[in-house]
Formats: sequence, structure tokens, C-alpha cells
Amino acid sequence: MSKSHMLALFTDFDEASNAIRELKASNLEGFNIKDVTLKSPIEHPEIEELLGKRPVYVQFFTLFGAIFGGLGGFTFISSSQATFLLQPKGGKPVIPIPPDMVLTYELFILFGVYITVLGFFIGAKLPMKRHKLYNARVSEDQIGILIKADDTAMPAIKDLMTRHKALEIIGEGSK
Amino acid sequence: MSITNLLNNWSFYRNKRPYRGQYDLNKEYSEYKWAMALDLDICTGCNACTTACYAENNLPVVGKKRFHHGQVMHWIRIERYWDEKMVDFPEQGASFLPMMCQQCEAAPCETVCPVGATSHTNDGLNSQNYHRCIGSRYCSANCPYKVRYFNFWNYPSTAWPAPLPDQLNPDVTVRTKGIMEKCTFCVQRLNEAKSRARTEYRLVRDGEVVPACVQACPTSAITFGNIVDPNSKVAKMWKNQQVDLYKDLQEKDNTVRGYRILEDLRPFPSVMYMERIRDTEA
Amino acid sequence: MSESGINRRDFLKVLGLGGSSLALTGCGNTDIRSGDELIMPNVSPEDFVVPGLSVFYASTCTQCGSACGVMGRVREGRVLKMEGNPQSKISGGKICGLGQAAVQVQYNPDRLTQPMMKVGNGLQPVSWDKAMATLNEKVGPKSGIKGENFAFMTGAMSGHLKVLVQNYLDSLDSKNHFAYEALSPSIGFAANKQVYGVDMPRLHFDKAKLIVSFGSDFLGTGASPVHFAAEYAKFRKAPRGTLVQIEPKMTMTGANADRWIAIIPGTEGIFALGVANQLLKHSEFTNTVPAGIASLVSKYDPETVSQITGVRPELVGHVASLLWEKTPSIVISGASAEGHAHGVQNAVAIQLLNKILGNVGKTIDGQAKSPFPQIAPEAGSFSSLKAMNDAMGGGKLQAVFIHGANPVFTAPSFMGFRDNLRKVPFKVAFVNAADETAQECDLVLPILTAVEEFGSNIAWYQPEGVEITMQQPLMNKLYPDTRSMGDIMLDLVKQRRADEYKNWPDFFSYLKAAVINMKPAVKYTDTDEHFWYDTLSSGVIHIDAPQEQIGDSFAEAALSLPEVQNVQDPKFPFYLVPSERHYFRDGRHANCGWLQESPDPLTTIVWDSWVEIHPKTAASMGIKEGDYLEIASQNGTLKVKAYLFPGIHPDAVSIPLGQGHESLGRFANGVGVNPFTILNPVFEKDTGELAMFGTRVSVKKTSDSEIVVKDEGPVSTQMGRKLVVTLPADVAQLSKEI
Amino acid sequence: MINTFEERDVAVEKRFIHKEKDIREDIAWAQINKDVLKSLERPRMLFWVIFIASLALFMVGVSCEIYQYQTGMGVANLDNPHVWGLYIGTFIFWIGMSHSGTLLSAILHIMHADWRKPIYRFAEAMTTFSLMTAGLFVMVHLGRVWQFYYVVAYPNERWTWPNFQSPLVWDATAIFTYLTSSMIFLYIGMIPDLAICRDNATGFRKSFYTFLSLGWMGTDRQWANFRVTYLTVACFLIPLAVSVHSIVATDFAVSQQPGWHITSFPPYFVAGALYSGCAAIITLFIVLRYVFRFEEYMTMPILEKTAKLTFAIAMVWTYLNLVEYSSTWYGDDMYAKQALIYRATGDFAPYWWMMNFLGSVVPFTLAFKRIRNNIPAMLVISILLNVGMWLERWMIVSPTFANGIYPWTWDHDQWPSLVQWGIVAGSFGWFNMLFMLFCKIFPSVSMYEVKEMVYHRSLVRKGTEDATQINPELAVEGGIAS
Amino acid sequence: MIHRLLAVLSFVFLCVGTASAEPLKWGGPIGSQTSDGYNALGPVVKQPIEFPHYRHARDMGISCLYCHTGARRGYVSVIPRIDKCIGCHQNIESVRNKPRIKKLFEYWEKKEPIPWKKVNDLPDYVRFNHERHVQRFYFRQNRPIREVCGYCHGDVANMTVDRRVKSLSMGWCISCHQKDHRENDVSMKTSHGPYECWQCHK
Repeated sequence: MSKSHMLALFTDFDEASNAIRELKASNLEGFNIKDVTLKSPIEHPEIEELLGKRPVYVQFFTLFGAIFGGLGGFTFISSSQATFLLQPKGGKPVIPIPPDMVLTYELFILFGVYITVLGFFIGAKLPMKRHKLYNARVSEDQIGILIKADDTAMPAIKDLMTRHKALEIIGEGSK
Repeated sequence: MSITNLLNNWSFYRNKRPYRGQYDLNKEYSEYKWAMALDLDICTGCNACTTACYAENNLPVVGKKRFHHGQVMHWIRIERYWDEKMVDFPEQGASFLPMMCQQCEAAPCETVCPVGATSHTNDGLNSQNYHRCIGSRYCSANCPYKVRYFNFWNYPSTAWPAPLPDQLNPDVTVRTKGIMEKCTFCVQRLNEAKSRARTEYRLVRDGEVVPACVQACPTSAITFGNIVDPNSKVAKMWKNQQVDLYKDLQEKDNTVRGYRILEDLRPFPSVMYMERIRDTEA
Repeated sequence: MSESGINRRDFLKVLGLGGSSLALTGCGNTDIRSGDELIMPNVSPEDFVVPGLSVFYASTCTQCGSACGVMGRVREGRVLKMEGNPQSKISGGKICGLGQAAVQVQYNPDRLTQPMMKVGNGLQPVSWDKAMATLNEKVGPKSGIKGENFAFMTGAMSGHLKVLVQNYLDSLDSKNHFAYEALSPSIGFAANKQVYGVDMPRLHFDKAKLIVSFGSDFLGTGASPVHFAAEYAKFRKAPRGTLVQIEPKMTMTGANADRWIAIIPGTEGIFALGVANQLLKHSEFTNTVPAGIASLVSKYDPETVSQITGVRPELVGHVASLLWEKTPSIVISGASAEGHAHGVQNAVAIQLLNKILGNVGKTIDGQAKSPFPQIAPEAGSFSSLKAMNDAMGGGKLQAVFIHGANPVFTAPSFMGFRDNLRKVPFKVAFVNAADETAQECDLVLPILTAVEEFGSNIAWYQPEGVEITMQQPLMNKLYPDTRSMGDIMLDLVKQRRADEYKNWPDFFSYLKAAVINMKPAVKYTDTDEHFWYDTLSSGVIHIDAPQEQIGDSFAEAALSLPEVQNVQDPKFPFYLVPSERHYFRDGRHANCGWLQESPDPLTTIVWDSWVEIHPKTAASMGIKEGDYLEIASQNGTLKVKAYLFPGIHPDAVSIPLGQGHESLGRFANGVGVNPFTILNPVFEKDTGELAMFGTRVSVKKTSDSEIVVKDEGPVSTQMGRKLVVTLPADVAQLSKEI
Repeated sequence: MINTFEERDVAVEKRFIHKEKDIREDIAWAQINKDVLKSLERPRMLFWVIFIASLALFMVGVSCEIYQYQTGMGVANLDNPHVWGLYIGTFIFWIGMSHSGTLLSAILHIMHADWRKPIYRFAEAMTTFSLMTAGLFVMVHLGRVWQFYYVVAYPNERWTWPNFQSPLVWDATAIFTYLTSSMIFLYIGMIPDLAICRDNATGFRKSFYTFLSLGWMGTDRQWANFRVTYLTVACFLIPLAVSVHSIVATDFAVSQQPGWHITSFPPYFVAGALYSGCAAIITLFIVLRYVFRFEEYMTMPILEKTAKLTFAIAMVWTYLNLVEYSSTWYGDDMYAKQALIYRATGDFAPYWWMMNFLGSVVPFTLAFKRIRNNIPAMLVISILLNVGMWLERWMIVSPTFANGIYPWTWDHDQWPSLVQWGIVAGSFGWFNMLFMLFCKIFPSVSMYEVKEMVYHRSLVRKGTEDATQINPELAVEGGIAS
Repeated sequence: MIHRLLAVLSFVFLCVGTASAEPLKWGGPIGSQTSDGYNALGPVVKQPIEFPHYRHARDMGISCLYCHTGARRGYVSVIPRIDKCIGCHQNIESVRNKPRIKKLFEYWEKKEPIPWKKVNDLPDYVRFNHERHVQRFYFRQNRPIREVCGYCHGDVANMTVDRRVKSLSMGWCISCHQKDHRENDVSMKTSHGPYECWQCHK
């Protein structure tokens, strides 16, 4: 069973969401709603919801990064102070808590941010090669629906798209 | 592993200087706490200490223009104050105050140095490590006594026209531009004396070593010594003057002359001054 | 020095770079390296020389006349620092800043490194051979110069070099030894001679409960400041003594006084008589003090005294009651009381108080009498300069030697010394640096500095016994083309008396022989060699000589009371107080960076001259700090920055001495002004000395102004901070202190 | 038909609150792309004038720094008690400047104030570049700048660590964190726009933007991750920004110097930072609007909102300023009181009064709508406010040195030398140069967010029109009656 | 997939990196101190006379302190003075005509110092006290002198011309100062070297 891709471009966002809604309800053979990718110049939380749960894991990275930054930062700072007895400071203990807290706080944020961004790259699969069906108009003002389906289901999907006033439908073979 | 180290020695790492018992003859690395007592009543303001310091510590002569800009490098300076209530004439003379680094136990300069170029030694000195210094000048900003001097210029290239460099003390680094420096209590002398004493299985004897200013002072207004040793002259003087190293507010009789300057800022200085006396009936 | 006959000089020669390199800068070698630097081991050094460890050698400080015993710290063949020599009774192991600067004299970048000869208007370097040939030609035996045509001017002198100089003059059959000190103590000596029968009595400050000082800056510039400072420290310990200072301009001693009294310059004697008058009201003195004196002083009642001296009348009685209450006391006079036309009379009137109070024998007694009069100190005087100037002006002199003095700089301009000097056909200067006098000379010979030279010194103020302080080289000579003054003198003497001196190839051997000759006086029992090395290593020869007797009766005090001098001069309304800075003195060491940068204790000004003026006077004249003032006397005008100074009499202005050099070196040239130039020809009546404080000046504000460079900030008080706390003497319990 | 809660809220808001039109809703998306992308190609002449002038100024600063580097800090005419001068003052100024970017992009983002969208990009760039400038001042200030790496905590053969107790190390850490985080934030937020650039560029620029856009395609997965990341980083940035300037304030507040040792310093500094940043945004807003012909996006209502924000912050700052003075006064600490009196009457008095005037009185002009809508007036006022804020920093640093605890060392000759002024001027050149370069290379208006803004506005309009068609499930009390 | 791998890898990297970071390990990872580690062999230095240390110290068994006399009593260990060399060598006729000895006598006769090159050259601002180390380990703890000197100088007794064998970096100094050493050969009490800036930096 060979699968192929198809990109449908819409100017009207409502039509695009209607198309997806209908596609979801259609239960076509050889097609899964998970294989639909939406491409858009702006974000569309409501359409993403239609496409079903597409989990985002960035927040776990954030959690890990922040905890790591905080704990690791404090350990790093206090243990380097403990090994560096060359510089006791008059009036202060070797490991003073308030200054270390300031640095811990900064490192907590630093690693929080860094690892969040790392999580973003992993989650968004960036950097990546653009899909060959990518169309520059998606970055301008049109919404694109990229569908991966069995060749058998393709004509039906194409038909559905046309019905919803798709501006253009690009298949894999057409280029 | 250092986490075990951290956990095992946590209480040690949380000790805050100065703590009582920090210096103790029976303990291993704190048999010395160098301190001074300076009698303002017999200080005549003659500047012998300043010149001695120039000779001992390779202080550059900066010249008129730079002196005017406040870039002078005298580690010990003699301040001269007039009486605030003076009417026409200073009838009770002037007040002279030799001011050098007070080697504070809780030194405000130490905590703020970003690179740790200034820190506390086991002998209770406030060390300044020229080679670590990057010249942020924060220490000077935070020093209440303003006894830290910054090398604004590259003095080694200008201050000692040949053959003056032959006079330089090889035990003391000549400081280049961009470095903070200050009185060290002539640590090169202290180290030499300590080394000699250790070779002979003993502690440094009282009076065996003194900084250049103390050695020069014609009136012997400055007393220097190891305050840990209860028999040293300086320890006796501190005790006699009821000044306690570990206190920021001394409870003492008003007949007693000892005090430490700007004690209310809690730097715990190691230099005790003794009040100037004036015969009010004269 | 050792059996192999290597003497000290040779030993210092081989002591090259030993073992450790010189760490000159922290920015030189900053890496761990291999094979980049050399280490040169000594070929054959002394056993006690360990590279990297310092050796201390005893010597004598010759920066001023006090002859403190010092030690030089020597490492790798270089002298690094001067310290006091604890074996010396004068220094007591202490040292002043001027003494510290001896190393800067040694390493001074402007030192003269080879002989110079006058060619046209400038000095040109010549070889020693040429220089000595010229010397021989002009003053040698064949030159036919006669004794009366030759003069030798020196500074204050003592020890065996003085003997050589004297012998040289004898060999020339000349009596023209002019010992000149610009700031000489001769007026005081004359007064002491009148009162006590000796030049200088021994003062026991430590035994006194009260010091009343009439302008004596004994802590800063007196006979022996380091020794007096130590005495002062004892005086301030329990039971604490009280210091009263009476002077027109606050000196460093005045700044330490419990009571400082401003007085019109020259009237100190009157004040003393006023005090005497009050004292004699106590019946206890009627028996001890001759009635004649009482009647003499009786006209000086407080009101009269106040009128003359400008001091509040109640202070006369106050000082008298202090003197009455606190015994024993000591009353001393100093430069600002003595430097007047009636200076001796002033000083005598002041010393009279000691007699009245019976201090003689308690706090004042005689110095030990030196058993070696030939090496005894010559303190120098102004009159010798005058004598020489007159001789030169008269065209009598054919050749002069000048050593240890800079008369072109210090002679007042009214003398025309420079012009007179030019009249002399052949002038030789023995100097370390080409100073103003050397510039005028035909031959300038570079001599060794004090730290390169052997010698012996005796101070004219001896605290205990007689102390001959020995001078030995602390290092090998820095410049090969400089020579020992002693060697030169010996060569000169040998020109005429070769036979007498043939046993001594150089000054070292001469000095050694001479010192060994003193052995009996010291009661030393070991061998001569041991005596010599002991002397060198301790740096002092101490002789317990008997004290001189000083007169304590009133008969010796041939009292001639000072006339009232307080006359107003409308053209020159201000008294000029040429103040002596404690590290500058007459200005011979002005070319030391350390001294230039050492702030004046009272004004904290550096690198400059200034004129001190009382804030009230300044306010009335619209003068602010930094304004240039024209200070004019009959003999000249100086343009100096004003410094408002409360410690000066409103009718006086004060300019420090020692600055204003034209030719001394890079640190001194063009710095400040030289107040010697504007001094008036006022002379002390009895001695003929120049009355330094007798000049009247006018003050004119100019439109120029410049910032005064000083260490002091914009405020001169503590602004409510607890920095220097003052405790009343009756509260303090010094006796309980350690 | 209103289907979501958000739409409903928008509709409610639209109905009850009168709003200026921040932006035209009917602007075509393609037009947005075109307008913004045009800024990468053909700016007005003024752009080049500013750029060349900045470059020249920067070169002045560079030559001063070279001179100072070779000769020593003495050329700055600092002296021994007075060891900090304009460098530290200007350093705080630039750190402060950086805060407005965070304010606009992070704080207002979380608050859903969508009028920020056309202007936040350049504000964020301002954050980054002013932080870079501030970092330069740390270097310029150091006596031995060639050893600056001693502050960095890294394992080395000397076995040394920096002193973690020093506020300067906190500073270094905080600034490093802030600089990298805000650069990341700027970059992440720019990825969709970089994709647009990529899709419209040719030649070398195409490969440049292709590389930077990391293959962004605008897929739902990317957008979903993007949204969460952007929000998370924004949440981190807010406390970070506050902490950065509080830490800079602790440089002073933890010291013992009179006039510095003040508890209210951290909030005071933060307020001052936001203040000067907002003023700077107004200046740059006006410049960019003209230079790149952004009248369509940087509209007057947005300017007015920024001005109102500035006014509000100015009042906060004024309040904290007064708190500082009064707490010093009533605290009755001898040293601090003397220092305060010295500020008002001593050598620095003219600047101190000017600072108070510019910082507290001048902003009252912003209360007038006519002034808020007058572009030349706003340009002048915003620059004046920044001069005031710069003076404030200088007045914090210098007078304390000239009149500290120890009277003997008061005031020598502390007027900054030409070298100091030159380097300060050079820093403005450096900042402007970088900023102008950024605007020329990257889209300084966020295209995708303007599109979102337009989209949401059009939804709102539609929502108002279709108000009667509200989904009954969403109806609540006080909502839109059917 | 690759991204998941990247995620796991970066996590592992961070954990391992943290665990191996220097502050967490007393002493730090070997080799992190200089580019070639603590045992950093210095360059070969060409000396005016190729002095055979092995002959003196190993074959003849002469104590280091016999020639380097300063090591027990001062900061500098002292390159022996020439008369020390001559003192022995004038009595050793057998080697008198060896080229190196001839060279030595040339210097002696000219009374010129030998321009040795410094092999263990610390920066100018560092004050290394030979006395303390020799006193502590040789006199007090009674360790063999070759071992004591060898802590820093390596096995000189098997070298001809000396060569630097340790990095002499500050971290290397501290690594030893942090260790506890027995105070003397009888007691089991230990102490570590002092660490404070002014101990070595002048």
C-alpha cells in the first residue's frame, strides 16, 4: 500500500476548519486524522483542537531545566566555595546562603530557559528540512492542509477539499 | 566527592568571621593574629612612617599632577584635622591620624571583590593579591576608610627613572596599571619571620618582626604584634584598653583611651587607636 | 676585611646577582618558563651571604647633622632601605623620613656620574685624570697659590674628613675654612654660651612635666629630631607632661602642643620676661633670684606684654602659673625666637626662666665632653658665608673648594653671592648632583654618596656620653667614575705632605688607623682588628665622657633685655616667617621624590611652595586658597599660592624653605619658590648671623589662581565623625596603661 | 457565530469599551509582508545618516578605549576614593534601557495586550543591544580588562573560582542570563518571520534566512510547541528582568557607602529601568516609523498607549525617588544625610536638580493628549526623559564618592575627562549602529503577529456584527444578550 | 527519532558533566590543570656546562643540600658558588682533563660567574620558600632528601642537565597543599599546607 502526500491551500480559514472537521468525520479507508498537518501563517489553536490531541512536551523540559538549574546551581556554587578555601571572606561564612540564593535563582532561570528552548527544538523538530510540498504562500496569507493518505483515499480527499473551496491542491506527482 | 564534603563539613563552612576562638594558640593554623595599637597622643605627624612605607613597599612617586588628581599611592597617610570648635587659632594644636588599611576582620572590601583578589589570611590579614586583581575597584568603593589605592597609570614605566629601580624591594611586587593595592602590614616581613620561627620550632617572638612604619616611627607610637599571644605587648594593650576584637560596640570606662575607627559599621578593624590627650587646663 | 686581604669594596664587587633574580615588576615574567632567565652564582662570596636573604650593615645617616646611627638593608649587593640602628643612642633604632631618603640620594637619577669642567658657559664631562691634572695645576704645590688666596667652604662637618680638610688647609697655610650652614644654630649657641657657658646643654624632655617652647621645632627640625621624638614620647607617658608652644607660625611641635599661642615674631623675649615677672611674685623666688632681675622684669606687666606681643594678657599669667605648678619644667627657645636682630637677647630672656625655676641640673645639664677635639663637630654659621663672600668680593681669593653646601641657592640675594663667586678664577665643587653652586664652578667632581663612603661623624647634640657614629659603605659604588671625598682629600694632602701620609694608600686605611687610635678612650681590650670590626658592625663608638659643667647662677646670664621691636611698617606690614620644612631643611635633598611627595604635616601640601596666611587676614584681603600672592620685601618679590592656615599669627605670612631650585634634578627643578632670595639684610647684633625672621613683607593679591595640590580634602575637620578622639588629660589614667 | 470563550470576551470588550483603532483590520496580509520586507531593502535616507553618524561616534569611543587601554585608567580622570565614574553610571543606564523590551514582549504578552505586537520586536532588539552595550561598559571599566575572564566560573589550572559573594559576580551571571535569554527569546519569536523572509528572498539572503529559519513551515505541531515555549520563556523573562536590575541595585545597596546603602534601591532601580526603557521606545518608535515608513503599523494610538505607560511608570519612579530621599532624611543617619545634602547643594547640585526636573516634572507633559499625539514633541520629551534618567544614574554613582563616609578623602578633582565622555558617547554610537543594522537585516515589525492582530480584530468585528448569533452554551449573565 | 536521541543525549551529557565538574571532586580530574597535565615535561635547556647530576647525586650519592645550600635556610635553593665546585674538583685529578671540568676551571680562573639558565622558573610574583619544604619533609619528617626534592623537581639524580618535570602551576601547588601530610616521623598527626594568597604571592 503506497502512501502519498497532498497539500490543499485555502484562503478562507473557516472553510479550512470545516474541511478538516468533515475529513475527521469521514472515516475514509486508508486515512487517519493523525496524518493531517496544518500549515498556517499564524497559529490556530481552534483548528489544532479539531485535529485531535497533539501533545506538547516542552513544559516537562522546562520543569527539568528549572529544577536542574536550581539544584545544580546551588551545588555547583557551594561546592566550589567549599573547595576554594583560599578565599575566606571576613564577616561571612565560606558558604553564605543569601548570595548563593541569588546565583541559584539566576541559574534556575538560565537553565530553565535553555532547556525549554532545547525542548522546543526537539518538540517542533527543528531544525528540519522543509517538506517538499511546502508552499511559500503558507507563510503569507494562506492556510495549507497537508494530508498523508493511501493512494486509494486520495481522490475522495481531493474531492472534499475542492468542495471546501480549496484554492489549489498540490499532489506529490504534480511537481 | 564534594557533596559528602559539603555535608560533612557544613557547620565549618557556615562559620562566620570573626567568631570567638577563631584565633587560638592551640589551634593549628591560627596561632597568629596580627594587630596594631596606635597611640595618637604621641604620634607627632612627622610622616616617617609614610616614607618608610614608600621605601619598603615599592610605592611609586606619582608627581604633582597625579597627586592633584587624587591618584597618590601612599599606603599610610597622615591626616591632619583641626578642631571643629576652633575660634581663631588652633589653640590645642592639630589632630594627626595615621591611616592605613585597618585589616578588618569583617572587611567590607573582601566580600565585594568579584574575583576574590582580596580575602582573609589565616593570620587575620586582609590580603590583596595583585595578580588576581582585575581592577573593578569595587573594594575601594566599599572601603569605609578609603585606604585602597588603585594604579591608575603604568607606574613601573614612569615612577622609577634609572637607577631608582635598583632600590626596589625584591620581596614586594611592583604593581602595574589597573591593580588595586593597599597596606599589607609588610607581609613579606611577617612571612620571613614566620618561616624562621617555624624552622626553629617556635612561634614568632613579640617584637621580632614589625612593619616598616612601626620600625621607623621615631616616637614608637605604633605597637605591632600577635594578639593571640596574651603576653605580647599589643595583646596586653588591647586588653588594657578594653577593646575586644570580636565586639562591634565596646563597653569600656571613659578613662580608657582605646577605640577603633568607624566601629559602628561593623568591620572589626585590627588597628586600635588610642585617643589623643590634651591638657585642657594648659 | 678578611685574611686574604680582600677589603670590603672588593667583596661588594663580587657580590653580583646571586641566586635569585630581581623581581622588579609583577608584570614582567608571568609564566612558568624554562631556560629564559639566567642565574649567575657568586664566584666566591662571603659565608654569611645567602642569596635572597638580606644583610644589615650599620652606618650613619648624614642627611642632617644629627648623625643618627642607621642600618642599611643590603640584598644582592644593593642597598634597599635604611633603618635605625638600635645600638645608637641618638637614633635609638628609629629613623625619620629624611633618613629613609638616603637611598634615593644614592640612586638618584640626576646624580653626577663623572667629573665636569666648565667650557664656555656650560659644564662638559672630562676624565678624572684631566680633572685631577687641572686641580693640580691650579692649586697644586707648583701653582704657587698662597694660603690667603685659597678658601674651602664646607657644610657642617665632623669626624676624620674634617681633620683631613683641616690638614689640607694647614698644608696650604690657609685659615680660610668656611663652614656654612644656611640654617645654623649659632645664635642659640651664642645665647647658651651666655647663659650656661656652653654651646649646647643637654635637654631632658623626658624628665620634664612641662615644656614651654618658644618657637623650637624640636620634633621636626631641631638638633636631633629622632632622639627628641623618643624623649617626647617618654614625656607624654605617665605622668603626662604638658607642652606649651609659643610661636608666630605653627610648627610640627606646635601642632602637638596642649596650648599653642600665636605671637608676633621677635617678641618672644618680652613674653618670657612677662612670665618671669609673674613668677617672681611668688615669694619662694625672692631668695633665689637676684633682686636686680626682679626689678628689671618688673616693668613687663601683662598689659604691656600683651600690647607688644599681641598675646592675650591673661595668657602671660596662665603660662606663669603652669610653670609654677608643674615642676620640673623646661623652657627652650628655637629658630623663630632667635632669628631676629635681638635674637640672642630673646633667647637669653627665655633661658632666664630656666634659671628662675631652678631647672638647671634637673632638666638641663651639660653634654659629655668629647675627648677628641680635632674631630669635634663644626656646626657651621652664616657669618662664615659672609666672610667668604666679602673675601671673594674683595678679589682676594684665587681658588675655592665647595663641599657640602649650596651657597648659591641659600645665600640671600642681597649678598650678591653668585656674582662674587664668579670673580674667583678657580672654583671646585665636590658634589653628588650638579646643583646651583656646581653650575657656577669651573671643576665639578662627583663624589660618593654617604651610603658608598667610609667615614666618622659626631653630632653636636649628644644625648648620652659621646657617640662617634661610623659610616661604612652599604654597597659598591654605583658609578665607576665617582670618587670618595676622603680619597680625594688624602690625595690633595699628599701633594704637599706626602711623607706624613705615605702609610695610608686610601681614606679607608687612614680612617681605620685613626679609629684604632681611639681604642684607649673606649677601654677596649681586644686586638686592634677586632676593635675595628666591632666598631663597624655596631656602627657606633660610645665613649663615657664626663659631663661639661654648666652655669646655674644668674651671674653668667649677662642679661641685656630686648628692646621693644614691635614697630609697624606701613610699606611692609607683614612679618615673613621662612619656615623650615622638616624633610627639606635648607633644600639640599629636594630632589628626592619621596620627600617631595611626603605631605607637609600641617598643610599637607606636596610638590610646591605656598604662603600660609591666617584665614581672617585672608578674608579681609579677599584672598582664597590657591590665589597667587605677590610677597614683596625690600629685596625681591615672590609669587606664591596662598594657603589659608589658622595656625599663624594674623600679622605674619609664612613661606617654607627648600624649594625653588633651578638646578638640582628633575624632581626639584622649577618646583616652588626660594624664600632665601627675598630675605632682608637684618643681622643678629651679637653674632652677626643673618636674622632669618627679621624680614618684613607686603602681600598683594594677583588675579592668578591655581589649585593647591594637597592631601587634605575640601574639609579640614572631622565633620562629626569619631576619627580622632580627644580626651582631657585629667580624665585619662595613663599610669594604668601599659 | 461566536464559538469560543475568547471570541466572546473579545466581543464583550468591543461592545462596552470604546477603543481607538490601533490598526486597520482590513489590511491585506500580503501587504503586511510587502511593507515589512521593504524595510529590509530601501529605508529612507535618514537611516543612512543615523547609521553613519553612529558609526563615527562608535569609532570615537573605540579610539578613546584604545588610548585608555594602553595608558591606564588614569586618563579617565578617576581618582582614588572616586574610583567609579560615568562608566558605571552609563552601565546602569544601559541595563535599565533593556528592561522595556521585556516589558513589552513578555509582560504585555502575558496580559494579552495585543497592541504591543507591531512594536515589541524592535523593543526586544533594544533589550539585546543595550545589554551588549552595558556589557561593554563592564569591560571598559575594568582596570585590567585583559584579565576579565577571572570573573567567569570555569575549572582552570589555577584552581581558582570567582568570589560568588560579590554583587559583581551576580551581575555578571544575571547579565549573561538575561542577555542570552533575551537573545533566544528574540530569535525564537522571529523564526516565523524569518521563514517569511526566506520565502521572499533570493540569492545570498535566501540561504542566510533559510539557515536562520531552521526549516520553519508553520505546521500545527510547530505552532503548538512555539506557543508554549514562547509563553514559558516570557514567564521566565519577567522575574529575570526584575532580578537583573535589582542585582545591579545591590551593587550599591549592599555596600556601606552613604547614599547607596538604601533598602528601596532595587525597586527604585527597576522602576527607573522601565522608565528610561519606555522613553527610549518612544524615541525609537518615532525614528523607525519615519525611516522605514511604518506609519501603517506603528500607529498613533500605539504611541499614545506607550506614552501613557511611560507616564505611569514615571510617577512610580518619582514616588520611589521621594521615598529614597525621605527615608534617608528621616533615617537620620549622619553619613547618608550629609551625602543627600551634598547632592542638593554641592558640586553636583545643578545636575541633581536637573535630574529631578527631567525625571519628575517633564513627564507631566505626557498627561496632555495633544502632546501625546504630537510626534516632534514626543521625540523631544522622550529624549529629555532619557537624559534625566542618565543623570539619575550618574547622580547615584558620583556624589557618593565625592562625599562619602571618610571626610579626608572627599572630592579631589572628579570631573570626568574627555576620554570618559568619549567612551560614553561611543556607547550610544555602538548601540545605535547595532540597532540600525538589526532593523535593516531583520524584520523590525513582527509580521505574523500583526497578521494575528489583524485577524483577531477582524474576528472581533465579525463578532460584533454577529453578536446575536452567540452560542447559547457560552452565554453568561452580563454577557451578550441574545 | 533523531530528536528523541538528541534529548536523551543532552540529558546524559548534562548529568555526566555535572558529576565530573571539578568542584564536585576533591582534586579535580587529572589533566584538567594544564594542557598536558601535572606531569608537564619542560623543554630541554642548554646549559653553559652540561652538568651531570646523575654523576654527583646518583653515582657519588651526594646530598642535594650539599651544593644547594640555600634550600634549608632561605627562599632560594641557591646555585652553588664556583669555589664550591673548585673546592672538590681541584683534588680530583682523574677527571681534571674532561672537557666539562676544563670549562669549569676556565670560569674559575677568569673569576667569572657561570651563566646558568633557570630551569624551574616561577613567575616573578611568586615566592616559593625552599626552606619550609625542606624543613618540613626532610628535617621534621625524615624523608630521604632525594624524595623530598623530587616532589617538585623529579628524579634529578637520574638526569644529566636538569629539566622541569612538573607543571608548577598554581593548581598543582594547591593539589599538594590540600593533602594531609604527617607532621613528623613519630606522630600520626597530619596537617595540610597553608593555603592563602599571601603565602606565595608577593
